[in-house]
Amino acid sequence: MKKQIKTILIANRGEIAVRIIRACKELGITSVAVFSSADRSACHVAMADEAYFIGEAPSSESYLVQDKIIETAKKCQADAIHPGYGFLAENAEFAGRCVQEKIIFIGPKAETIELLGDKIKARQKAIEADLPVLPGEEIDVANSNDALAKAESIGFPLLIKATVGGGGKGMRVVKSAEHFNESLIRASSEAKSAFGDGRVFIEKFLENPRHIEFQILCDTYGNVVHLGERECSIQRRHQKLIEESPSPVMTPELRQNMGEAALKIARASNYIGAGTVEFMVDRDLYYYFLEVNTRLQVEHPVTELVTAIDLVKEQIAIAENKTLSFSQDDISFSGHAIECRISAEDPQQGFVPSTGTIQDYRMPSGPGVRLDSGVESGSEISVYYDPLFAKLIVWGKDRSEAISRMKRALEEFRISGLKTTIGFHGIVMENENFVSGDFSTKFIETEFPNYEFEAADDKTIETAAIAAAIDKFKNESRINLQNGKSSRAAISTWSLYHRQRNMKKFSGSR
Amino acid sequence: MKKQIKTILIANRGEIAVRIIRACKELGITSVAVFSSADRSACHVAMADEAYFIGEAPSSESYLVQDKIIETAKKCQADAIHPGYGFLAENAEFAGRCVQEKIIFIGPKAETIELLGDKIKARQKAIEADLPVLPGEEIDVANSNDALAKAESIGFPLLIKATVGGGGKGMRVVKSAEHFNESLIRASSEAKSAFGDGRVFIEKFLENPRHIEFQILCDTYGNVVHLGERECSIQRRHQKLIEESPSPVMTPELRQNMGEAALKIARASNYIGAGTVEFMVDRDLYYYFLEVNTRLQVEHPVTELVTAIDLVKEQIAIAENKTLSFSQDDISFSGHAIECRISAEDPQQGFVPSTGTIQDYRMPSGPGVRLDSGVESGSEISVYYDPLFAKLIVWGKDRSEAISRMKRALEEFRISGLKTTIGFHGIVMENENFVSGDFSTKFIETEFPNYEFEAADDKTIETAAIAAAIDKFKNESRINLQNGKSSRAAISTWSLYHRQRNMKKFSGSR
Amino acid sequence: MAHYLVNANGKEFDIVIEKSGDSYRAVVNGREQTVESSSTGKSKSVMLVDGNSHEISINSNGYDNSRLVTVGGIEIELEIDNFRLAQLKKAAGNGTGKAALKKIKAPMPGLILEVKVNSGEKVESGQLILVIEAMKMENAIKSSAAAVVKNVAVSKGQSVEKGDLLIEFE
Amino acid sequence: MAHYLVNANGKEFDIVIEKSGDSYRAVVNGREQTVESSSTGKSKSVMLVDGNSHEISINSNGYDNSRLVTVGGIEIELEIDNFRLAQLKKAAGNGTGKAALKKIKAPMPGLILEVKVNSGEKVESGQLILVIEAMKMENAIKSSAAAVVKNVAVSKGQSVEKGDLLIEFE
Repeated sequence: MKKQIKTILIANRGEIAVRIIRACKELGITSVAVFSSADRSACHVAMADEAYFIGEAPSSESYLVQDKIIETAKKCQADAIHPGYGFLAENAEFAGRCVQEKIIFIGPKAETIELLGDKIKARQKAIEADLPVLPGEEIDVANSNDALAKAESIGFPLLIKATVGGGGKGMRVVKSAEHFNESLIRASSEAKSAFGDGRVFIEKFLENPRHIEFQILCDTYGNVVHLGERECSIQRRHQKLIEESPSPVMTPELRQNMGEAALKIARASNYIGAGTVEFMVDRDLYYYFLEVNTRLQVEHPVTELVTAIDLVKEQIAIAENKTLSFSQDDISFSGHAIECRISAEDPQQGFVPSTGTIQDYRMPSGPGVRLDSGVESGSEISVYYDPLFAKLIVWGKDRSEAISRMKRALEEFRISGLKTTIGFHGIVMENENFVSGDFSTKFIETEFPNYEFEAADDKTIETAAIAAAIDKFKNESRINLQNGKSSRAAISTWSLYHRQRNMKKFSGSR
Repeated sequence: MKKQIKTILIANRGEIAVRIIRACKELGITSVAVFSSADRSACHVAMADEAYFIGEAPSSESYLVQDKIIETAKKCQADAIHPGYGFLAENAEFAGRCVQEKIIFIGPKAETIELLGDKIKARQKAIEADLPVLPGEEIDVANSNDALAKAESIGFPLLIKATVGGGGKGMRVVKSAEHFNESLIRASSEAKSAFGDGRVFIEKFLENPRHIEFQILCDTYGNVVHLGERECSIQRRHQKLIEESPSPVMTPELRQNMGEAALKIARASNYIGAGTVEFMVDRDLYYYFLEVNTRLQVEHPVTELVTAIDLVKEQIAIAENKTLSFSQDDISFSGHAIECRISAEDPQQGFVPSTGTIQDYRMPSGPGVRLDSGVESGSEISVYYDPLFAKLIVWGKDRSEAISRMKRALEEFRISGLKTTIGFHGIVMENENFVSGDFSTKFIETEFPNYEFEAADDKTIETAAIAAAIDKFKNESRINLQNGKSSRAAISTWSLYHRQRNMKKFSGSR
Repeated sequence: MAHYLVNANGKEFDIVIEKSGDSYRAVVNGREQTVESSSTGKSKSVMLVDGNSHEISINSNGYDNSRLVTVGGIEIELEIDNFRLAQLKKAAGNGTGKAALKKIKAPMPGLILEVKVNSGEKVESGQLILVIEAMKMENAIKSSAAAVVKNVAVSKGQSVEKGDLLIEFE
Repeated sequence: MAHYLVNANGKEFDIVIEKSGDSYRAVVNGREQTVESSSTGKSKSVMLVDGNSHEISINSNGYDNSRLVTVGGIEIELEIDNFRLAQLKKAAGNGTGKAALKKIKAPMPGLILEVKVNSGEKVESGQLILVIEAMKMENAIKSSAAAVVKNVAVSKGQSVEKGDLLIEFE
């Protein structure tokens, strides 16, 4: 039964909330934002049609509180809730509660989220659906002898992974048997504290893999399509930094095979909505199922740019029980798209988060440039949430044009008031191995050990020196003019020296 | 002979200079800006690799001075000059001088510009090339009897047009014989003062025509293609305001016929580079050749969005003597694009120009939105140049999505410090006849006689009233707190009244 | 608590504002609404009226009563006064009941092409007052309200700078 | 005319500035260049050096000699001084010849996970100083120059606010 959605509550914040609000506005759907005390004046609050306060700044008191979100949805008579990514997006309990409350959850069914959220069960489902997986086994942390035996049968290096959860937490690479037990205990305890579930499993570790994922869309009538791949190998601590589509190593045959594999697990898990099937790909282009993300991904725009399909609008159409308006054969890929995640972090200092108020905010634009941003001039970047605040996405007729366009757009992008990853991305765009497409998930640690990036070149330093001198000259001329002296009269060096010393008394020590 | 262009001087300013600089940056070409005294801190100066001063603010002392531009091009060793649109873009003499100075002029040959710039010769060429034209004749202003006889043979209403020039100057619609002579004299004198050439001709006047133009690209080897049409009927005083592609009335057959007609005149005039062939189309979809614009058009982005071809990069490739990399059959059209021209004008006051400094400047972005802008926060809009300062262009999978996306983007776009046409475009996007696609060049005067646009609705006015009250309440609370009073203490109405009266003495009369 | 009278586009709003925790209670012409307001920059804010979100910017000059309020990009000029004060002024025949048109200034530098009104003449809202040539275009200056012309400060053929007084009304 | 000494990234620039019509003549380590500079906003400008265009922003605090200069998005910290004054200071052993590292403050609120240096220790540029946990991530704080630790103001397990002093150098 088709149902027209009139009002959507967006249970998220930042750039993804803005992204969903934009889709709602274009569809004539009322958009409802929720906000914590840290987000009273945030972009998503200002842009939504309606906005309601749901609690204090820590997400555990606001964006993660299911009761408050459901209560707000009922108050504003929302037909549906869009969870975005993160927060409650992959929470099966929340998806189930929405159904109970007769609110459409824009995402897969609760049981699908639960099944695919458990990596052991998802792996089992993948094996049943005939997808290639890496050798691996579930292990009992309490039984260390048995665990070690299983590890040795798989062989080192191997990867210990949390059964539930993601984002690199509860994950350890183990190079040899001697470190296995210690790593096992640490991974399990990390998983327990991060996800409340200390179960872990082990998997063969690929040395220099690529991370390639497939976007899928499935309607409620069993129609399933894939929208091609995203290359997401440029990562740091398992956090993606740069994504692109197509992958530089993709071939039409491989795309067809991997796409078909993605659809197999979608069918096997009765998938509904937009989702992502992640694979590891080795140097010989053998691929292995990794996991399914049962949500809209951060990097969805690169797929939108090469397929011209709006994924958020498709999610909403599927939630309205509409039939997919295209089949696999209707989907074509045009050109090349790259996304750079713009975060409030200082790459020079090991990507330490940088908080503060955005002063100037000059957005890049022009041909082939899209910015999905959750901030504007005057916005506050607080310590409470993810440092990702914008995504810069470009389209080019080929990879080379996309790279040159991204460089141009990064150059135009100006933010003052805090440190960002804009400059870092500019350096990656000029990196030889990135440009040639020859990289793996090890790219960042191999190319930038210790996070040491090229400093400013000599010409730029000289320019800065001249700029400072001109600036000082202008200021002194102004002071001289104010004092009634000619702008050419040289100020006494001694009097200036004393004046400076006096000033320092008031401005504090340096 | 192919020639790699290394440095391009951009003989223009504003958004089109920025557009060309962006293409240069993506191609690794050094971009050189020129600027007048009014543009010292303009965006195009800041964004270009190099920038040189060429004279005072009036364009006749800077952007139109051929000597200064040629001299600057030689000084910075530019291989090529891109003229943009306006200024020297359609000046045959300038194109010729560039050739003499061994600088590539990015545009057609001087003789082509001269031929097509003369409307009588262009019309003659079109007739020879078998293009349909409206009945019309050249007339001698001095011989008024003969002129009137010719006019009567064509019939009224008719249009008097300047032989050289454009932009609506020297143009008069004459409804009956009695006003013919007076109109003729005024049109001729206007043409004389605007273009230095008082020649005029007369043409049958179509009552409710559409203005539809075709983009062409021609390389130096005789390869010619068209990139489909742009619907440009939404005009005010012959100035385009909104353009889109495809035209709501276009059919594949008509596109093929009109496209072929456009290519015929391109071939007949030995056209090289990017150009636009303009047509009038009547209610029965009969089309008539109007003129050829021998330059990049303001509205070129809509074609870029539906064809995925970068017209500025193609212009540069053609100037480098490269062969077109696609044939007519390779060109396909996808989706729908709309452009709104954003000008510093007050639509409520008959589009009177609005000058000043841009305070806040919040750009729209997100899926399918492109902004080609020549300003940023802090930019000065002066009286010296065209009030057009930005173009907002959107792409949608169909016309309906493009319109809803444009509305969304216009809503996001915020500029303070001066009046703009943003709100006006929002009103057009909701106009019934615009949405249905049923309009002609008469649209603005029919739908908005006296430029009276819908005022704010009651809800918005009430919201403004509440906002003002909250603001005043907050300020008074702050004042009370500063005075050491509780924020709840009511301030004496009488003392406030006297305080206000005293303030007014200093702040001047109202 | 404070009580205001706001005049906007010819409409009168009787507004009582009271602080209530982090938000405000606003009684507008008798109808109660909950308002939240957070500053997002100098003179800019996000305002939620019963949950409905609006981007607001307000320009004022201190104690002057006129405000230029922008609601989601739409500009609205209004006058705000303390309620009792407004009533006192009204009683004194100096009401803020109507945002009276006082003068027209040149919106840009240019040349006066035509002057269509004379001193003492009554003009209607939207009536053509004069024509200025600027940026090579003719620009019609119209009255934004009904008024009586007190003084015509320019004449045909005269050059004006932006902000120069053109017309004064009674 | 004015004569400055600028220290940036360990490099010294001897710069003489002179006004010349609407532009400036800058002699940088003996090489003459023509500079045009136009303000585009508070602390922002477009600067043309022999025609080469740069977007500049400069942050300073009055008479203090240190500046944070941004050239086309790249940040450079430098010290600028009047030339003679700089020489006097140098002679007095109080030179600005090196932008010395003085202290490290907490770049964000967080928890001190590890402290890797001790008072009196000599550190190299890029050496790991301490680790702060914030936003659920571990963040390595490194030295931006060679220096000698004077005082370690925090200890493992301590919570810090943004801007809190962590380490002082000699």
